[in-house]
Amino acid sequence: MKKLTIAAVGLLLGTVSQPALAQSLIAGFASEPSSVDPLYHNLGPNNATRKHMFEALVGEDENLGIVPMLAESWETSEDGLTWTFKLREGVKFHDGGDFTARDFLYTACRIPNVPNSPSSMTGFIKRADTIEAPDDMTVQVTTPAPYPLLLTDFASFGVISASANGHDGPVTYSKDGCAGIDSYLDSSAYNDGTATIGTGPFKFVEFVPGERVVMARNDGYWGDAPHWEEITIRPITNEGARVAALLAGDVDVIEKPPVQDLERLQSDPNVNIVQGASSRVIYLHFDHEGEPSPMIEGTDGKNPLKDVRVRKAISLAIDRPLIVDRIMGGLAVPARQLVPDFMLGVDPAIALEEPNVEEAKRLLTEAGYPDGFTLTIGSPNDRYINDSKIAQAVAQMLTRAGIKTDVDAVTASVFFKRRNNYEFSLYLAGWGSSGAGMASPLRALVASQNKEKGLGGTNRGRYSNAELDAVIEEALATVEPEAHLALLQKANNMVVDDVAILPLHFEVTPWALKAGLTMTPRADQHTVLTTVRPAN
Amino acid sequence: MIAPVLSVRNLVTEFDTRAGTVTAVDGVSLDVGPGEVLGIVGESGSGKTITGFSILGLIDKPGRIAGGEVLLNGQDLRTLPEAAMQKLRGDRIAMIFQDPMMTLNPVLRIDTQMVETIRAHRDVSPARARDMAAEALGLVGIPSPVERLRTYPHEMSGGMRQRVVIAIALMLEPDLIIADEPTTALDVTIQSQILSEMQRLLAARKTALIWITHDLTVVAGLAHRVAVMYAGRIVETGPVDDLLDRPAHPYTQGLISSIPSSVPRGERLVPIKGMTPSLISLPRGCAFAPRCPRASETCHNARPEAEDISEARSLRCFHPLEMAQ
Amino acid sequence: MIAYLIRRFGQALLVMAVMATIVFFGLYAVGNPVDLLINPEADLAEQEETIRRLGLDKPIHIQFGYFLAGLTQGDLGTSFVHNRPALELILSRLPATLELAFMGILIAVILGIPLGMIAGLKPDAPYSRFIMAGSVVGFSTPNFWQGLMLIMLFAVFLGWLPAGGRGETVDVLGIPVSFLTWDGLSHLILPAVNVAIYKMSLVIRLTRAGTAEIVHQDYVKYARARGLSPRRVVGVHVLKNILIPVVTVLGLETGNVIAFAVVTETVFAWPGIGKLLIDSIGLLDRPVVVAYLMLTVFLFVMINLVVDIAYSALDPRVRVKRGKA
Amino acid sequence: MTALLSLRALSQTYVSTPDLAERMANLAGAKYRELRVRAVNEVSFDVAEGEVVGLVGESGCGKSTLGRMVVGVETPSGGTLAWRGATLEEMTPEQRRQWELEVQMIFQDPFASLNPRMRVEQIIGEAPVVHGLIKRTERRDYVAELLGKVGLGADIMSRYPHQFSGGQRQRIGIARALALRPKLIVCDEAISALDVSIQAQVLNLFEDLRAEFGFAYLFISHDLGAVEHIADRVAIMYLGRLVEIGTADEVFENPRHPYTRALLAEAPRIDRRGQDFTPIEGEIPSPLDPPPGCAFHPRCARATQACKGAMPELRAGRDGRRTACILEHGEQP
Amino acid sequence: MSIAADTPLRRFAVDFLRSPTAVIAGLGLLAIALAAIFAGVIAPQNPYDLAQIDIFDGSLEPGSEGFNGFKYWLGSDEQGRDMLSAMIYGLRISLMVSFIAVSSAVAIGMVLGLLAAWRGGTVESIIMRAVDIQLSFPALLVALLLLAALGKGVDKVIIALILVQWAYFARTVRAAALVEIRKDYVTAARAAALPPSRILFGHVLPNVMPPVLVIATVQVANAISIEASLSFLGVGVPITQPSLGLLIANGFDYLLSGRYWISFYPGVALLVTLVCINVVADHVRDILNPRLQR
Repeated sequence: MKKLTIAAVGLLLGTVSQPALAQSLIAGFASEPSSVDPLYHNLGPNNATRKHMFEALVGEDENLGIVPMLAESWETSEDGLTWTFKLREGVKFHDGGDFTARDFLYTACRIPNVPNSPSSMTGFIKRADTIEAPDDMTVQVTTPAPYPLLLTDFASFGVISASANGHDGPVTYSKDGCAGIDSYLDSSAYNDGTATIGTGPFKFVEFVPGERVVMARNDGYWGDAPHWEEITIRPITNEGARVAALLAGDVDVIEKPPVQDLERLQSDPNVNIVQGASSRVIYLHFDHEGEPSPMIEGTDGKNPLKDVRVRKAISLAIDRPLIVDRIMGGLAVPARQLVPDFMLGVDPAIALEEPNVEEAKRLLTEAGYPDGFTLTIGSPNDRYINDSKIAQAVAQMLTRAGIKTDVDAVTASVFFKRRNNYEFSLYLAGWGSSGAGMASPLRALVASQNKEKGLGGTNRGRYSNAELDAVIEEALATVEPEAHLALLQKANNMVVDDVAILPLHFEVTPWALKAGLTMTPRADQHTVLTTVRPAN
Repeated sequence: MIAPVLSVRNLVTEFDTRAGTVTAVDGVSLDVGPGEVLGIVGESGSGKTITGFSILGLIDKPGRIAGGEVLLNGQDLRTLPEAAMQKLRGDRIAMIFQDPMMTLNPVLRIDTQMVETIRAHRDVSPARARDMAAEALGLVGIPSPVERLRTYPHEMSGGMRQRVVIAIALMLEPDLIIADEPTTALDVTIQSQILSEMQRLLAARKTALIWITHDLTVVAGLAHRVAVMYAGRIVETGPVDDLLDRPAHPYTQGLISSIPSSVPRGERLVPIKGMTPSLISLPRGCAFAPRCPRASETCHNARPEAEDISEARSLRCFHPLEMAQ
Repeated sequence: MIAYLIRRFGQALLVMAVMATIVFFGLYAVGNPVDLLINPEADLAEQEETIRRLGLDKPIHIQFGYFLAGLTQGDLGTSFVHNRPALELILSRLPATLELAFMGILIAVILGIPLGMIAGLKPDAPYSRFIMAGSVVGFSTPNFWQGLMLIMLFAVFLGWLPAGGRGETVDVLGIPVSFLTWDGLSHLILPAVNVAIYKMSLVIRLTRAGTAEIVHQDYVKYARARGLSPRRVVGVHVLKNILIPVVTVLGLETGNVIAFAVVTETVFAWPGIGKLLIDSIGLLDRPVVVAYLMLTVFLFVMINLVVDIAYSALDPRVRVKRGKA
Repeated sequence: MTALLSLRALSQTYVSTPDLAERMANLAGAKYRELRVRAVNEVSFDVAEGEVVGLVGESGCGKSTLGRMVVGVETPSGGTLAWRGATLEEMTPEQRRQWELEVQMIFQDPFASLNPRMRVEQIIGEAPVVHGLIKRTERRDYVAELLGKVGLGADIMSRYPHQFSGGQRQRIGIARALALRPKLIVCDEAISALDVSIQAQVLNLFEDLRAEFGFAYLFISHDLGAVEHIADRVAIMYLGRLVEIGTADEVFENPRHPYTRALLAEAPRIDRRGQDFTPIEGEIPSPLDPPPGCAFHPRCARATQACKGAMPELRAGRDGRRTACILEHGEQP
Repeated sequence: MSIAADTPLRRFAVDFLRSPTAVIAGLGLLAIALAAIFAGVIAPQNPYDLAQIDIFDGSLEPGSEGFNGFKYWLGSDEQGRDMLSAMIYGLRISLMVSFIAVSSAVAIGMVLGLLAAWRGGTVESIIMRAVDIQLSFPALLVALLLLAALGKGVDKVIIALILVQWAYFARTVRAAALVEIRKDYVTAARAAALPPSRILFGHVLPNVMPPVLVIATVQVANAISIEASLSFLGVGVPITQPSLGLLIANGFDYLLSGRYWISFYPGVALLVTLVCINVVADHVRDILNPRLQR
C-alpha cells in the first residue's frame, strides 16, 4: 500500500515537473452539440459539453447521485414546500466576476426565454413557484406542492453569468417574466464566445460547428484543478471513423466505440477501454389501446397485447442474456426493471426472468392464440446501440415461440414520427433516466398521458392504469426520502406484474482511450473530459 | 527524259483484318515528273487513297507497307528513319485531303495550324511565319488574308477551307503534292474555281501533283497522265488524251462508257456488269475477270503483269482492246 | 450571350422553386422535427410549446407562405437545431466541401487524362489493359467501400495519414483552407483520393474513348501529314479535342461530387455540407435541407456556366450557335 | 390533259422566332431577331404523266426540300401543290391516300435509306401490306417479283441491308418504291453516292422501269451529265428559286440564264481536255441573308444595276421555255 | 461482307465472342443472375426466415459449424445468418431492385423521349424541361430525399431509382431518335404513308435500342451502386431483407473488429457483379460504336 502511494506521488510529481507533456486532450464525440449555449438545447451532447464550462447549482456524481456543486448545502422546510440553498463562497466566473445568487436568478429568467430554443430547459424550473435571493449567497425556492425531484431538476442546467449576459443590476425572478429584463441574448452570442462565461473547470476558446469545440483550463477554478491545459471535442459521427481516428492517433479518447470493436480494441495494447453501466434502458412498449392494432395480423381484429398473458409470454420468449451476449457483445446488463440496480426505486426482490419458450407457448394457447399471430416490431436503426439488431434478435426469438415477427427498422426521424402517430403495435426504444431514478421512467413511460399534470409524455403505448397513476402521483409529491422510495417500489412492482412495458437491458457505455489514460464513466453516458487522466 | 520527282516501284501495302491479310495496294509503280499532273482514277476500295498515304509513310496499324520502293528525287523514303520522314512530310511532300470539313482541326485557329506547319520545317520567328501564312492565303485567292488567319475553320465555307488547305500545301514549296479527291465534296462552281487555281499555281511552280479521284471527267480536264486503279493494282497508265480516247483495258473502257455524257442523249449507256469485288475475296486471276466481257479461261487463273504497250503507256491485261493506231 | 444567361438563370430559378417546394412539403410529410429535437423527458405541454415556438403549429401552407416571404428578403429560414440562419450555416461549411471537391477533381484530372491518353494511344499494350482494368474496378466499386479500404490501409495499418476530420486550416481571403499546411494537407489527402477514384476512372475512360476516336480523325492524320512532331500532334491536336468531352462531363461531375460528398464526408468525418445535410435530414431540420438544396442548385448552375464558358473556349464551334444575333 | 403533279408558287419558309429568353435579352439591348430561311421560293412547274423532269442545282438551293414536299414528307408553307388536279386542301381522304401512295422517293445514301434492322422482305413488303395492296400471305411472292424487276434474286429476301453493296441497296430502295405502284418517283441524288460503274447500271434500270411502267420521275441531281442523259425537261434552281426551265435539248444546247450557262461551262466533261477553267466568281450566298434583287447578281458577269433592284420573274420566252433573268427578257421582242 | 454473319443479332454475337474478357464477364454475370434467380434452391439457408436462423450461431467464422451441425462456409453475421445465403439473397434483392427500376425507367424514358423527338414543339419543351430539372440534380440526393419522405422498402427504393433514372433515358432516346428520324429510311416510311405509331415503334425504336441498352446496362450497375450507397446511409431496403449494400453497411460495423467476413464477402460479390456488368457493357458499346470499328 505504501509503495503504491509513493508511485502515485512520483507520478504526480512527474506530471508537475513536466507540464509540457500531454497537456492537451482531443476527444472524438459521437454527436455534436448544436450550440455551446448551456440553456439552448436540452440534448445529450450539449449537456455533456456544458458540464466542462458551466456548473449547475447541485451536481450529479457518476451514478447520478446528488452532490454539492455551486450550492454547498441545502435544506427543506417541514411542509416540503420551501428549499433553501447555501451557495459556495469564492466561486468566480471565467471573466473574473463573482458568482452570486443573482446569477442563478438570471439563469432561471433566461431559461424560458432563450430565442428559438428547440428544446428548452423550462421543465427544470417550472415546478418552482418562486425563486428568491434573500442574500448574495442564498437561494430560496418554493414549490406549490411537495416535489422531491427538485434537486435533480436543478442539477440539469448550468448557471450563466448575469453580467456576461449584459445585465448588471439586481435580478428578480418571476414565473411570468422577470421585471427589468427586456431581451435575452441569442445563442449565437455563446457560439462566438462573448457570453460563454461559466464557473466550470474549462474556459471557452472556440466553437467551429462541424469541426471542434476547444476549451482551455480555468486556472481560477474553485475545485480540483483539471489535468489538461486544453481540451478539444471533435464530432466524428461515423463509428468506424471514430475508432479509426483513435487508432490513427488523431484523438486521445472517443465515446461510444462500436460494441463489435471492443473485443479487438481491448486486446490492442495501445488502447484502454473504460466502461460503465448507464441509466439507459432499452425497452419494448406494447400497444395497449389499438383494436385492431396496426401491425398485428391473424387475430381477427383483436389486439392480443391487451391480454397480460400474451405480454408475459412475450417476456418469457425473449432470452435477454443471449441478446446481451451476442448482439451487445456483453456490453449491457439484462433488465426487468426500468432503472439499473444502483438507482433509486429498484426493488432488489424482483429477479431476472428465466426465458421459457414452452411456458410462453402455453400462455399464448391459454390466451386463445395456440397458433400465435403475426407481428411487426418497429425500431429505429440509428438511435441506440445496435437498435435494429436487437429488434431482429427479438423477432427471431418471438418467431420461435410461435409469434411470426418481422422488423420494421427505419431512421430515427421516421421512427419517432410514426411512433408518435401510434403506427406500431410493439416498438423498441430507449430511456435514459435522470438522477430522479425510477420516478423518471414511471412518469414518462407508463403513467397515463396527462398534459396538465405533465405525465405520460413518452407513453406512446398508451398504457393506462388508474391505480398505478395514483401511486406515481403520490410518489411525486412525497419529499420524505423513505416514503418516496417505498412508493416508487410499489409502482415499480405494479408495472412488472402487469408487464406494462418490457425492459430488455441497460446499456453499458464504453469509452476508448489511448493507452495510459483512464476516465470515470458516467451513468448518464455524458463524456466529461475533466475525469480523463493518466492511468497508473 | 527529265528525272521524275517521285518514282514508285512495286509498292505493296497490306492490312491485317479478322478475315486475314488484305493487300490494299498490290505492286503499284508510277512516276511523276516536275510540273506534271498525274491523275489516279479508281472507284471506292480500289486502293487509290492508300497509295497516297503509303507514299507519305502514313500507314497505321493494322496496316503496313510490305514491299517496294518510294523514290523522291532518287532517295528511297522507305529506308529513311521516322524522324527524317517527319521532316519531309509537309515540306517536300504535301497532302490535300478529301473532306475540307474534317481536315482542319476544328478547335484550332487557321493561323495556329499554318504557323505550326511552317515552324515545324523552317526556323523562323512566329511573326515571320504568320506573314508567310498570310501570303500563302493571298496566293490561293482568299480575300483579306490577315483577318482570315484569325478565324476558326467552321467559320469558313467548304471552298474557303479547301483553299486554306491548298495554301498550306503550297506554302513551303514542296516537290510533290498528293491531292486526295480534294473537290469531290464541293459544288460544281466551287470545284471549278479550285481547279482553276490549282492549274495556275502549279504551272508557275513546277510542282508535281498526284490527283486522286473517282471522277474521270475531272482528270480529263486537269491531268497530263492518268493511272487507272482496280482492286489495288494499276491496270492501265498513259497520257490523258491517248488513254481516254483509246482505252486498252476493258475496265477503262467500261468506266468511260459509264459516264452519261459519253453517249448521245437517248442512247443507252453500256455499264460494266456486276459490282466492285471485296479485297478480302479477290479472284485468283485478273481481279476484273468476273466483270469483263472479254475474259477468257486464262484471265480467271493467272494474273496479268504490267507491260509497256507503247512509249508512254503500260497495261495489265491479257486481252486488251484494239487500239486504233 | 445575354439570352443564354437569362435562359440559364431562368432554368435555375425554376429548378430551385420546384425543388424547394417539393422538399418543403416532402419533409413536412416525413415527420415532426420536434419529436427528435426535444428531450424525451419533456412533457406534452413542453412539446407543444416548442412546436409553437418553431412555428410548426401553423398549417403547412401558412408555413410555406412565411418561407416565401422570407425568401423575398433573402432569408432562407433559421435552422431548428442550430438556431443560426440556414444559409449562414451552410456557407460556413461550404469551403470544406468545395476544397474537397476541387482537390478530388484535380487529382482525377492530373492523373486521369495522361493515363487515359496512354491507354487510348496504345490500346493493346499490357499497361493500357492494366490501366483500363483499374478504371473498371474504380468505376464499379461503391464510394463508401473505397473510403473504408483507404482508411483501413493508410490510416490503420500503415498509419501514414489521419483517418478523418479536417486538419489545421489557414485563412485565405477569409476562407479557411487546409491544403497550405502539412497537417491540413495530410487530413485532406485520403478523402480527396476517395472522391477522386471514381472521377479518375471516369476521366480515364472518357479520355481513352476520346483518344481512340480522335486519332482516327482526318485532322490528326492531316497534322501528321504536315510533318508535325508526335508530341505536338498528341499534345495539341488530340488533347485539345479530348478536353471538350472531359470538361463537359467533369463539370457535371463537380456538381455530383458536391452532392456525393455526403458519403465521403460521412466516412471521413469531413465537416462539409454533405454531412450537414445528412444530419439535417436525420433531424428533419427543414430550413437547412431546403436551403441546402437551393444552394446546390445554384452551385450547379454556376458550375454549368463555368463549364459552358470553358467549353466555348475549347470548342469554337459552340460559339457560333450561341453568338447568333 | 391535266398534269400529274402541278406546283404553283410553292414555297417553304423556315422561321425561327426568338424565344422568351431572347426576347427578354432584346429588352436589355440585345438584337435577337426572327430568322427566316426561304428554302423554296415560289416554285411553279408541272410534271406530266410519264415525263422525266430533271431538277438541277448546287447544295442548299432547295431542291431536296422541294422533293420532300412533293412526296408529302414536308408540308409547304405557301403556294399550292396539286396531284391529278386536286390541291392538298381540296383532296378527299381517298385522293390524299392516292397521292401519298402514288408518289414515292428514292434516296441518295443507300446506307441510311434502308432500315438496318429489317429484312429485305419486310423493307419492301411492309407498306403494301399495311395499305392493303396485297395480303400478308402474298408478301413473299410480291417481293420476289419486285426484286426480279430491279435485277436482284428472290433468294436475298431474308437478308439484312448490311449484307449488300451500295448498288444492291439502291436497287432494294427502288423495289421498295415500286411496291406501292407509284406514278411519280422522286429521285433525290439517287445515283451520286454510287461508284461510277454502278451509276450507269442504275440509270439504265430507271429507264427500263420507266419503259415498263410509264413512271414519271422528278430527278433531283447536281450531276448535269446524268440529268442531261435521262431528263425530258430540266429545271435549274438557285437559292430557292427556279431560274430556268425548259426541255433538255433546249437548256443544254442553248442555256439562257447566266447561271445555267456557268454551270454548263464549268461542269467537267470527259471530252474536255486540258481545260482552261474560267469559273464564275464568289460563293453561294447564305439563304439566311440572300442578296436583294436577282440572287445571282453578285456572281453574274453581266449583272447591271437593274439586277440589284428587282427579283426577275420566271417568264415564258420563245418556245415555252421560261427563264428568270431580266437580260433575257429585255432581249426579247 | 463479313463471314457467316447473318442477322444483326448473330453479327453482334460473333463480335461479342471475340473478346475473352467479355465472354468471361458475361458468363460470370450469367452465373450471378442464375444464382440470384434460383436463390431459394441454391442457398443453404433462407436468411429471411427468422425461424431458420439462430442467434446462437451469431458471428461464426467462415467454415465454422453451427451448434446443430450447419456449416457456415462464409461465416455468419451477428444474427446467426449464413453469409453465403444472405449474399445470394442479397444479390437477388440488388439485382431485382436495379433491374425493375432500370427497365421501368427505360420504358418511361423511351416513350417520353420518342414522343418528344417526334412531336417537337410544346410537347418536347415540356418533356425536356422536366428532364433538365431532373438531371440538374444529383441522383443520390434525389433518392435520399425521396426515401427520407417515403420511408424504407424495396418498392420505395425502386420508385426512387426510377425517378432518378427516367430522365437519363428520355434524353438519350430523344437524341438518338432525332438522329434516326432524320435518316432516309424514316423519310421513306413517311413517304410510304405508314402510320406514325408504326414508324415510331416499328422503325425508329429498334434502331434507338442499342445505345439505350448499353446505357441501361451501365445504369443497372449504377442502380446497384446507388442502392448500396443508400443502404449504407441507412435509407435503403429494410433490414430483414438485406441487399448486398446493406450487408456491407451492416458489416462495416464489424470490419475493424476482425469479423471481416460480414462485410468483406458481400463487398467482393458486389465488386464482381459490378465489374462484370461494366465489362460487358463496355464491350457491347465498343461493338455498337461504328466509329471504333475497323
